[in-house]
Amino acid sequence: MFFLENAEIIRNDRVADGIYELECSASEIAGNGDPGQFVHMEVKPYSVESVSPLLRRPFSLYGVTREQGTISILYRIRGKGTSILAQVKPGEYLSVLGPLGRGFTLPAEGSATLLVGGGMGIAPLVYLADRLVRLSCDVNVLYGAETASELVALDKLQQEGAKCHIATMDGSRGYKGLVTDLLTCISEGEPTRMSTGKQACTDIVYSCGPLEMMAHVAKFAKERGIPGEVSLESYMACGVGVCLGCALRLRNGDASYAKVCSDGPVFSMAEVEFGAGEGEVRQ
Amino acid sequence: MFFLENAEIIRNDRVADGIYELECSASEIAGNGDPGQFVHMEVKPYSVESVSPLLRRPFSLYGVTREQGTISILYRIRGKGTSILAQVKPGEYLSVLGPLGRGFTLPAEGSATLLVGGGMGIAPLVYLADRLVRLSCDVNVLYGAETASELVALDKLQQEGAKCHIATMDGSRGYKGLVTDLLTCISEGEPTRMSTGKQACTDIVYSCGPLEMMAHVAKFAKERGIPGEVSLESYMACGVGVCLGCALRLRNGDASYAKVCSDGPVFSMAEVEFGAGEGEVRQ
Amino acid sequence: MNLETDLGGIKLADPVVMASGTFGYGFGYEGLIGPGDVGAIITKATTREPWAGNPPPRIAETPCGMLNAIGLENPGVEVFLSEYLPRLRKSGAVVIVNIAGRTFEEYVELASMIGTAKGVRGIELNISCPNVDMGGMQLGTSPDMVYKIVDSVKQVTHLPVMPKLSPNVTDIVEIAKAAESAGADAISMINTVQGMAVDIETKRPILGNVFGGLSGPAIKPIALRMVYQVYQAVDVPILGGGGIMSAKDAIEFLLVGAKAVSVGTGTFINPRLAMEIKAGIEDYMARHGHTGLHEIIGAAIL
Amino acid sequence: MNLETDLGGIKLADPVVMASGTFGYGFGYEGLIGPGDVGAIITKATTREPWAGNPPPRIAETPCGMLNAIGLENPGVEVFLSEYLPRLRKSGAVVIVNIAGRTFEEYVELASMIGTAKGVRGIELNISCPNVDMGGMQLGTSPDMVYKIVDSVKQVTHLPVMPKLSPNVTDIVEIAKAAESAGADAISMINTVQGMAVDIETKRPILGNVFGGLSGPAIKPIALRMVYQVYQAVDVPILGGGGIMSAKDAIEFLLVGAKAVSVGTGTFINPRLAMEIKAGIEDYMARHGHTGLHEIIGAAIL
Ligand SMILES: Cc1cc2nc3c(=O)[nH]c(=O)nc-3n(C[C@H](O)[C@H](O)[C@H](O)COP(=O)(O)OP(=O)(O)OC[C@H]3O[C@@H](n4cnc5c(N)ncnc54)[C@H](O)[C@@H]3O)c2cc1C
Ligand SMILES: Cc1cc2nc3c(=O)[nH]c(=O)nc-3n(C[C@H](O)[C@H](O)[C@H](O)COP(=O)(O)OP(=O)(O)OC[C@H]3O[C@@H](n4cnc5c(N)ncnc54)[C@H](O)[C@@H]3O)c2cc1C
Ligand SMILES: Cc1cc2nc3c(=O)[nH]c(=O)nc-3n(C[C@H](O)[C@H](O)[C@H](O)COP(=O)(O)O)c2cc1C
Ligand SMILES: Cc1cc2nc3c(=O)[nH]c(=O)nc-3n(C[C@H](O)[C@H](O)[C@H](O)COP(=O)(O)O)c2cc1C
Ligand code: FES
Ligand code: FES
Repeated sequence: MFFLENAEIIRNDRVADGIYELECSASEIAGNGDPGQFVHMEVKPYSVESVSPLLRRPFSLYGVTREQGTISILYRIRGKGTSILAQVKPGEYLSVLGPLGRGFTLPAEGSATLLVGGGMGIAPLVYLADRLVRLSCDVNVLYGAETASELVALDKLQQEGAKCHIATMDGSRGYKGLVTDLLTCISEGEPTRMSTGKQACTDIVYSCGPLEMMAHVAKFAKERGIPGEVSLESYMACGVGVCLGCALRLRNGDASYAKVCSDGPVFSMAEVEFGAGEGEVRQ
Repeated sequence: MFFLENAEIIRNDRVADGIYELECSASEIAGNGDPGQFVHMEVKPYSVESVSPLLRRPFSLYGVTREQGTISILYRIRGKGTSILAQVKPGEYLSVLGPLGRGFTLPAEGSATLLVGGGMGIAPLVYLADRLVRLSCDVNVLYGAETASELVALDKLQQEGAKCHIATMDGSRGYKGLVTDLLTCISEGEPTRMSTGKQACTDIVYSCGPLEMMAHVAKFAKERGIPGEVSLESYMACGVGVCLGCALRLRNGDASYAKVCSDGPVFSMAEVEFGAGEGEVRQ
Repeated sequence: MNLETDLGGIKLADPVVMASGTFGYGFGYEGLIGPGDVGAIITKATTREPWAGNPPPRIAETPCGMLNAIGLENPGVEVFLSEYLPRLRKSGAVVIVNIAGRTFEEYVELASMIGTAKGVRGIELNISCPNVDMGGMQLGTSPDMVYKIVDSVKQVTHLPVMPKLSPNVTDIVEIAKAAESAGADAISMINTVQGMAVDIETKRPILGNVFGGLSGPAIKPIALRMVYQVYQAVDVPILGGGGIMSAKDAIEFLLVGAKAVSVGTGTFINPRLAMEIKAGIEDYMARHGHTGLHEIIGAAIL
Repeated sequence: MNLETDLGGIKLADPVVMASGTFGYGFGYEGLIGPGDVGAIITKATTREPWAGNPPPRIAETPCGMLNAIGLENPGVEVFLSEYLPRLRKSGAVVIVNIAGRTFEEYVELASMIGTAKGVRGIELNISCPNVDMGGMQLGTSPDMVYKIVDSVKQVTHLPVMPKLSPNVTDIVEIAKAAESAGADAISMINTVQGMAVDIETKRPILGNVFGGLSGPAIKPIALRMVYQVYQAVDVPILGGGGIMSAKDAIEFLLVGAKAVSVGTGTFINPRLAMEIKAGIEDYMARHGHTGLHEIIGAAIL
């Protein structure tokens, strides 16, 4: 069940260089959206009719405030659509379609969970962490970014009660290097003391970010027999499963393709063929 | 000689329902633009690259402040381009090409001049009136609009020192009816006492507005042997004479067409074939 | 006000039709718009056997348009008839089935299978999909083959048959005439225009299939021109579309001779577009004092 | 960095060429951009006698595009040679003359007149203008006629001859091959795509000529696809264009095989576009470590 809402923009703030957080009122979507689901947003200037950029743009739910009926997204400027989106002012309206897709599978209450996010991939994990904490789960987040200033979701994660472990490529905060290196530290009991030896004390792993990162996380999880899920991207037209534009070949799929928009965007790590170059990278 | 300026928007104010006055810095255009010339403006939102609407939009110079290096235009929202233009905020930049075209022929100092403008057609006449007053001309403006609130240029005209005679279709100010009816009043010495009998004491007539209005003015001028000029419109692509898109068939033209953008937009009334449906209406 | 129209025997309560491949099997936008809310729905292309479609990426945005290279992915006619058609039938929608094949025989077999199924009101012959190696574009670009396929299909079904023309031809009129003379009940136009997109950073075509079909507002001027030309040349009704994003666009197609209009890509941007177009046509007709669609269909033909 | 390129014997210092009909005779944007600032300029179509062109309106904006129906208005070859060419010659610009005719004989006569004029570096054969009753589109859509016209023109001139192909054809490759086998030195593509626009308030076509040629970003995907196809099929160099509005767009054409690119409609929006594209290509090449254009031409062909 999804909705088409003419959403008033409440905030659209630059939170780091080229990164924005947008909050808008969309009460139906707020009331129904689960972590890992996304919205398909019209991108147009000044609420003026426009056919360029033509298609809607998909963004993961980053936060939801059910009481106030608002949702938020976190996005990076990549091309024309996001450039225009970044200029939209509070008080303007954009059409938002959602919540769309299959979100993350939530574990049993009190589970130990590991979330690995890189760059904008953190967005769906932040909403997920919120839900997991409410489910009394132990929530460890490995959060990677280029540099400290791009760790824009850190406060929110910490407020939610997630334990955050940081990696930046330039070492400006936390571990210097790939966020996936933290996985090894974890499995060696250092520095996060989450686990000892090969048997990580994590019931489930969730990941979203660059494809290579997710591939690495999937390998890690597989080796340790931990179930896991990833959130993928694809070019999308309809966002609801009718156009077959977002096709993704799954590992054990028969001849046919999965649809990222409606069979995903969240898939079991075991299903995804990371080498295949399908699905887009979110950086 | 014309220029391409990246003009900062200084003001873009709604001056009546659907009517806006935009002022921007464009020092070269301000320094060189004459009454009746126009600018060809890029219309895009937020200074973000955009190919829709694709073409520039032509607007007559409405005012020029040489000292400050600014120009202004007066425009009515008609379609997509002007809708977007109306949303542009001070501080944003738009590319402006100009001054373009052949403006009005200025009369000898101290001439008696009659300006007849309807709707947005008043725009070039306001800048013309300013110049005529500086030339110590006697400037009578017949100014028509739908309703009093749309007489947005009246203050400016009066400040410049022009004598204004008003007609509104709904009679909310001045004469009730067509502005061209005032011509008859004039020639009959009522109510403006500009002239008596058939011999109007006007050396030259200038007009801009709906085609039917200009046709009427041209007929009036012809009957009385007064020379006159009109400013015409046309769909335009280049605005500078290279594309041949703005073709207009003149009365005594040979087989070939005139270009509204570079042979005009101001033409001698005697040249224009008003019945032909060529040239666009400015309302 | 009367919005009824007729596509060669397919009676429509209003002239807005959901284009093939952009509305699935009618229920993808449930809650927002259903197959019973529109004049008719044309289902995603159905083939004899299941087709896997093209490798991704299948979609690329272009200026005021999009390219798609879905490659006619579909589960095959048997699944269509057993799984999708029953639900559509129950909805009471006017269902037109778009069929595609690699050979004449496939078209004929599909048409006869569909002709005996309950709840189908017409067949749209997809002879113009530019994304398939065999059949596909080659088929729809030769008048002789268009004649042959329409003629063969007509012989095995009593349903109205509406070939869907490819714009990727030198002379659309010649193709339309061939279709008419073979007995086509209506003509659907236009399918997508073949195009491509390139990524300058990877130095590779964006689409997995290299080429794709261009749809959306970018192609509207081309589609209008072709409808205008074909309307003057044939007597069968035209379902016109390509780039319709508003009631204004739809009215343009009616004015150049379309008896009904198809909305495709526009639905992705505004799922409720078809219903808004219907309302917008009513407004327009009221404003211009028209009471029936026939008063505007073809009115702009000089 | 080396931006030099060669269009079948026409040597260009950089690959950005001003498209015919969008830059007049080179001096319309004086002060902003001149004929010597670009790789080459192709002049507005020249005919044997003066042509008046089509009745207005001649221009309509469409989504991400524009229609034009100028109808080849021009003062005729004699005026071109006596009034416009001398100034162009003095500027030192690389001048390619676009010629159009109603008959073979006119093309041949024009080509021989121009071939003996000083300061012309090549001839572009406009066999694709969709706005003329005779000649025009019909001509450019038949491989036989394309062969014949290229062949005839080649016989009367030593200048490089570059036919400009119409996209309004079923099989652009077939046309390109005909041109090549007739001795074309290069191929220019694409001309505008035939389209139309309608005003729903007046219920009339917007253009005085009803149909016009679509140009601008809307047609870029179509143009890229055609260049890609033709590059694979012929050996002569291609001047590619259609909808180029940025260096990125221009690079896309180079990647699918164009040896030089033409900028048309884009100049109306940004008069200095051609120069900015040249700079943008240089940036791109520097960023990707390329030193010559040949390293990117055709690099995206699979
Ligand atoms: C399910 C899903 C969730 C997403 N969530 C987020 C998020 O939370 N935050 C965020 O910053 N980004 C997210 N993205 C990516 C986001 O949709 C793209 O960055 C955005 O569409 C780019 O638009 P643009 O116009 O700025 O870029 P464009 O100018 O269109 O292109 C720039 C690049 O963006 C990518 N892109 C363009 N359109 C799409 C599309 N429709 N789908 C996927 N990739 C595209 C292409 O790789 C392209 O090269 C998500 C994508 C998907 C599919
Ligand atoms: C020399 C000249 C001076 C002008 N001065 C003024 C002025 O001072 N104030 C003012 O309000 N308007 C002026 N106009 C008209 C103005 O250019 C159009 O109203 C504007 O381009 C409409 O753009 P749009 O995108 O809003 O409308 P669109 O959505 O493009 O179309 C709405 C209508 O506007 C007209 N139009 C569209 N494009 C053009 C164009 N390039 N040239 C002419 N008409 C067009 C058409 O009749 C069309 O039906 C002038 C036009 C010309 C040629
Ligand atoms: C994603 C997508 C899938 C399509 N699939 C089909 C199809 O299966 N069969 C068909 O005949 N046309 C198909 N089309 C073409 C549309 O039905 C329509 O003819 C075309 O897109 C032009 O209309 P539009 O601009 O309104 O989209 C498809 C178009 C798109 C965008
Ligand atoms: C206003 C206008 C006039 C044109 N005149 C000619 C012409 O005289 N001869 C010709 O071969 N092409 C002509 N063209 C086509 C262009 O040269 C070019 O091939 C086409 O516009 C596509 O490129 P673009 O999208 O960059 O404009 C004209 C195009 C426009 C827009
Ligand atoms: S985006 Fe249309 S099916 Fe997924
Ligand atoms: S608008 Fe191009 S010649 Fe006038």
